[in-house]
Amino acid sequence: MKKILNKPADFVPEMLDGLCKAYPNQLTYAEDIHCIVRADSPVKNKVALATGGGSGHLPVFLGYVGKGMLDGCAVGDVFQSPSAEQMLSVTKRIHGGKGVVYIYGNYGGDVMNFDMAAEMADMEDIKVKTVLVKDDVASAPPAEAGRRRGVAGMVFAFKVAGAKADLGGSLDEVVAVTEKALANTRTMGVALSPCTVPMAGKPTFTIGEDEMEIGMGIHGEPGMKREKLQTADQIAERMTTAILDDLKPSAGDELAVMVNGLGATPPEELYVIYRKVNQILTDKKLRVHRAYVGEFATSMEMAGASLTFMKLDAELKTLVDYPANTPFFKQV
Amino acid sequence: MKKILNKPADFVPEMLDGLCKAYPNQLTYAEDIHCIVRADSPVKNKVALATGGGSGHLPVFLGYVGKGMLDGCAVGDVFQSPSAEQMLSVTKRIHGGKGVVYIYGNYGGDVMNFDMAAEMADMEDIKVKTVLVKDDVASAPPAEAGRRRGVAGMVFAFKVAGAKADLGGSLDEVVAVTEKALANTRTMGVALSPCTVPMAGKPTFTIGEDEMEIGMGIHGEPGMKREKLQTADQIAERMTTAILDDLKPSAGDELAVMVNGLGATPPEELYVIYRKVNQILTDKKLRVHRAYVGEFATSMEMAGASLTFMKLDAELKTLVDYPANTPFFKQV
Amino acid sequence: MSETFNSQSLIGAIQRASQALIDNSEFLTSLDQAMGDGDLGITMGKVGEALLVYTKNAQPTDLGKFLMSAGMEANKAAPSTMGTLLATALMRAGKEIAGKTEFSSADAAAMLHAAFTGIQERGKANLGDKTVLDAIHPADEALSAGIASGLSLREAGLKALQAAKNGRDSVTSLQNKVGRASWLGERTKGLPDPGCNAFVVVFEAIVGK
Amino acid sequence: MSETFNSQSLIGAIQRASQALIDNSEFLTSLDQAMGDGDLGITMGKVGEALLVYTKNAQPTDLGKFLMSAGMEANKAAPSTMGTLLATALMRAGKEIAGKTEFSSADAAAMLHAAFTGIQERGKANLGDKTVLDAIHPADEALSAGIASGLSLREAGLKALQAAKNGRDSVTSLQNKVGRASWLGERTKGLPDPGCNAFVVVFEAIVGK
Ligand SMILES: Nc1ncnc2c1ncn2[C@@H]1O[C@H](COP(=O)(O)OP(=O)(O)O)[C@@H](O)[C@H]1O
Ligand SMILES: Nc1ncnc2c1ncn2[C@@H]1O[C@H](COP(=O)(O)OP(=O)(O)O)[C@@H](O)[C@H]1O
Ligand SMILES: [Mg+2]
Ligand SMILES: [Mg+2]
Ligand SMILES: [Mg+2]
Ligand SMILES: [Mg+2]
Repeated sequence: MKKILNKPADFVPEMLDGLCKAYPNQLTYAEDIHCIVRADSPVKNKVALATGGGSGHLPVFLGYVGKGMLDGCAVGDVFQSPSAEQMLSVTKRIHGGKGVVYIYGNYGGDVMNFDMAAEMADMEDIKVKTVLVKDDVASAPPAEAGRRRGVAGMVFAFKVAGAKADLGGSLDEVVAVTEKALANTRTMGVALSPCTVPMAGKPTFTIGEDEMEIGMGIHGEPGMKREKLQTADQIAERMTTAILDDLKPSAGDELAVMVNGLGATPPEELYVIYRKVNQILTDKKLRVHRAYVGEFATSMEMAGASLTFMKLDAELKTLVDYPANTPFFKQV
Repeated sequence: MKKILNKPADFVPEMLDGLCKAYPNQLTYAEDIHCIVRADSPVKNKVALATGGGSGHLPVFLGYVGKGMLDGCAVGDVFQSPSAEQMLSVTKRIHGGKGVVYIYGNYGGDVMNFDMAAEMADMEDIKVKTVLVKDDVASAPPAEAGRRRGVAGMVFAFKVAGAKADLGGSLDEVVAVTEKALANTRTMGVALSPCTVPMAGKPTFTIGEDEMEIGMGIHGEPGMKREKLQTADQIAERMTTAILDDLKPSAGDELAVMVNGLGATPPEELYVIYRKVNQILTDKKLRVHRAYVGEFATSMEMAGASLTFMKLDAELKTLVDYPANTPFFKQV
Repeated sequence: MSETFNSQSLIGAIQRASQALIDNSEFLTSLDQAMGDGDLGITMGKVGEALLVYTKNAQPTDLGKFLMSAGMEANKAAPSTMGTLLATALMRAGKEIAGKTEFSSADAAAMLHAAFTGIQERGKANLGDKTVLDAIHPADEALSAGIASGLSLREAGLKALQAAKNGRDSVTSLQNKVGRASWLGERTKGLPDPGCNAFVVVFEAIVGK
Repeated sequence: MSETFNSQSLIGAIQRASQALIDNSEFLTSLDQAMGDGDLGITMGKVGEALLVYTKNAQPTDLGKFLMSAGMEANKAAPSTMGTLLATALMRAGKEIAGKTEFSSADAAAMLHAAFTGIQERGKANLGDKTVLDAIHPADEALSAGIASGLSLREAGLKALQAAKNGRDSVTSLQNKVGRASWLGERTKGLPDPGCNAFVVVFEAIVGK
């Protein structure tokens, strides 16, 4: 896969520089330490929300920094966790007096570093709580759901938490509703082609021209199984079934649905998938409260898609519908 | 390139079905004739804006149907013009009493069909005016600018026209300001890899692993020249210079800037490009009034990017800044 | 002694042309790939299929209306450049025999002339721009001249076919001046024009070899 | 008779370990590719580079602080799982000799033990989960036992190295239970654990062969 690059080692800082130059009124970039925070940080008397993780997943993570969603993000190298020092720096920059919630994906490096940052923040009298995103049903069976990795479902967590915080929720309230959102969120994905980490210079994995990987992670972690490429309808059904078997909604339930492109897959194909997902849900008397179709959590130029459902109650519906305005996510 | 597909022949109707199911409150899909119009069409006492063109370019064309932008879109097969009958149908559905403006890219099939539709609309006493988008500097020298094809610059035309129409502009006023916008708009692109039309089943062109095509069109039309792949900075400089040489802005001028991904190129790379573009403009004392970075006009899974500048005056600035809300383009 | 032709002749001509477009799909695509977007075979094939469906079991009374509706079908099936030009040609040709149940050789010549004029008006290209016009224009002139000089439609048609081929070949060395191929500039010199070839395919199927 | 070691010994050990990580970059990457994200060589190489820079011309007085800061540098250079665990190990080892300008064999054993405990606390894995713990834990026990029984640091170190290698090899047949590799489930059985191997690389460089 060809890339538009300068020196691979400069990829992340150059990307961050360009991004913050594109949205100078919305984002501030702390260059020395690769942190992105809202330009109006710290927002006083609001619970602050921080995330962090490796680069290469835009809009995840930093694309969701903005009004109605996150306050700040620690940016790692491509597919690499940021350091505890970066996370602490974000924490201090965004803290508005009501505490900070860390919301991020369940990856070893990230967890350890966020934990270290939380310990350091605690020493500076900033109250930090953590909500881990573990939505990928393909990464572990239900009995070991605690081991699951965090993928596109984190966007729903950002959305719900951001709305609750903007509405004046307390630290505990924001944590509680985000945990509720995630308890009701599941994701499943398929990959058709790999991506290339600039520093590595070669694809993260190889896959046959007629194959797909069911349940692949967003860094190219192998999934549940490799199979012959199926039709859009079969893939949609596959993902829908895997999620419903795990989430077990009841007829009449309302869902937020996200069909997410991993990078190279065009939106047209995502809508073909959505069509079938919508059909299956309608057949099962599940109602789509809101649909999100597009690129929300990517792996650079990987081809493939993921599907996320979040089961909604009245509170989650209000928070999902709440407006947001970030460089990558706008809801009116 | 692998695709997530059912039967290739069903690709467009299935995509449209999925899309309209995803946004039932925003869009209405006339299934028989492949037209997408605003759910609240016709908007009374507003000049109505129609576009149309081949599929495979999302968000272009139909992604810009919505408040503050377009009223309707005739949807062709992948990379194919829609028919005059479809365009006439859109025209009739969206006409709110103040006339209709056709805004679309300068491609032979589209021009002839829109012309036929305009003649037919005229017979039904609907006043139609046409504004053709010809922004691609790579497709013809300045002396033959009338031959140029329409690419990502059309998004600025939609934005400006949509705002003017929403503000109550007359048919002539909307046409005049859209023409002014386009007279100040130029685009230039590079492609790194081809895409595959589902019905054709094989890539639109072939290109070496270390090559890029300068000035390639969004259907894979060959560009000005094929070269060794350059660095992001060189590519950015190349595109910027080609546009500035043609647009000839003066120091102090303000621009709207769009860095557009053609499909497979990740947003990260687009920001690396934007960084350099912004540097060059700053050096030349040109000011970026607003930057758009992302996928605005694509060629399915083609890798590459285009750059568009629109030179702004006070009126265009107001119209660019005006809010818009479509499934693919939201501005608050 | 003037020949006349009935609806079956017209339907037969449309069907032969349609089948020829389908049969030449790969050939036309390969020409369009070299200088355009490579869809010409697909679009012409679609037009052919649509017209075969349209003419199947048709028993038209008003041949003019029949041809005009054929044009609408062609446009719906493939609103590409050539599809739309072909649709325009069918509609304009239809106008020439509006209300008629049969037509003469002179009508046939008038129909080809109307098709040429329609394509020119719709596409706004000039002769020498290396478009379908450069094949249809000499054919139009030759057919009219042949009929005027008393040749049968078949004889005049064969002369017109030769003129179309000559016209097609005469522009190969030129540069395409309009349409998608024009963006390729100099690179089009020496490449046969896809649209001219499409016309020859259609016209040869109508006239016979 | 108790050995003592000065800052130069400490710096030398760090530098040998750093160089070994750089030299084994491809090897570690290949192991991580088989069951993880294939970054282990890159991240360990970055840690190695950072520590070579950090130790170059260093003249530490407080060896504890020196090691703790080395940990911070390692974390900054590569905040991956192993990078962070290694950073934690350095910081915890540093705490054991806080304020000291030289250290004894017993200190060395205490440092390795603190490193082990730190990694366990930070990563919350259990023995047998097939992580770096399964190599460092037997090394820790062997080093402490060796020093307690009067062996020189080098002799005890060689025994500990052998214990680390045995530990590493003993888990190869198991399934990875935590971290990225755990998502591969059964497929990890029979594959060597990258983290265990990274520890052996580091420890062998420190102890010598
Ligand atoms: N303006 C025009 N007038 C007449 N013929 C044209 C014009 N533009 C293009 N053509 C003809 O159309 C042919 C290409 O047809 P087609 O493949 O359908 O075009 P496209 O794919 O660009 O819509 C060209 O070879 C040329 O003969
Ligand atoms: N929770 C944990 N505790 C201790 N060691 C761990 C843990 N998780 C993973 N490891 C070790 O880390 C190694 C992988 O390191 P690394 O490549 O840095 O991980 P990642 O790329 O997932 O951040 C594994 O081989 C294992 O030995
Ligand atoms: Mg063509
Ligand atoms: Mg075409
Ligand atoms: Mg790894
Ligand atoms: Mg890693």
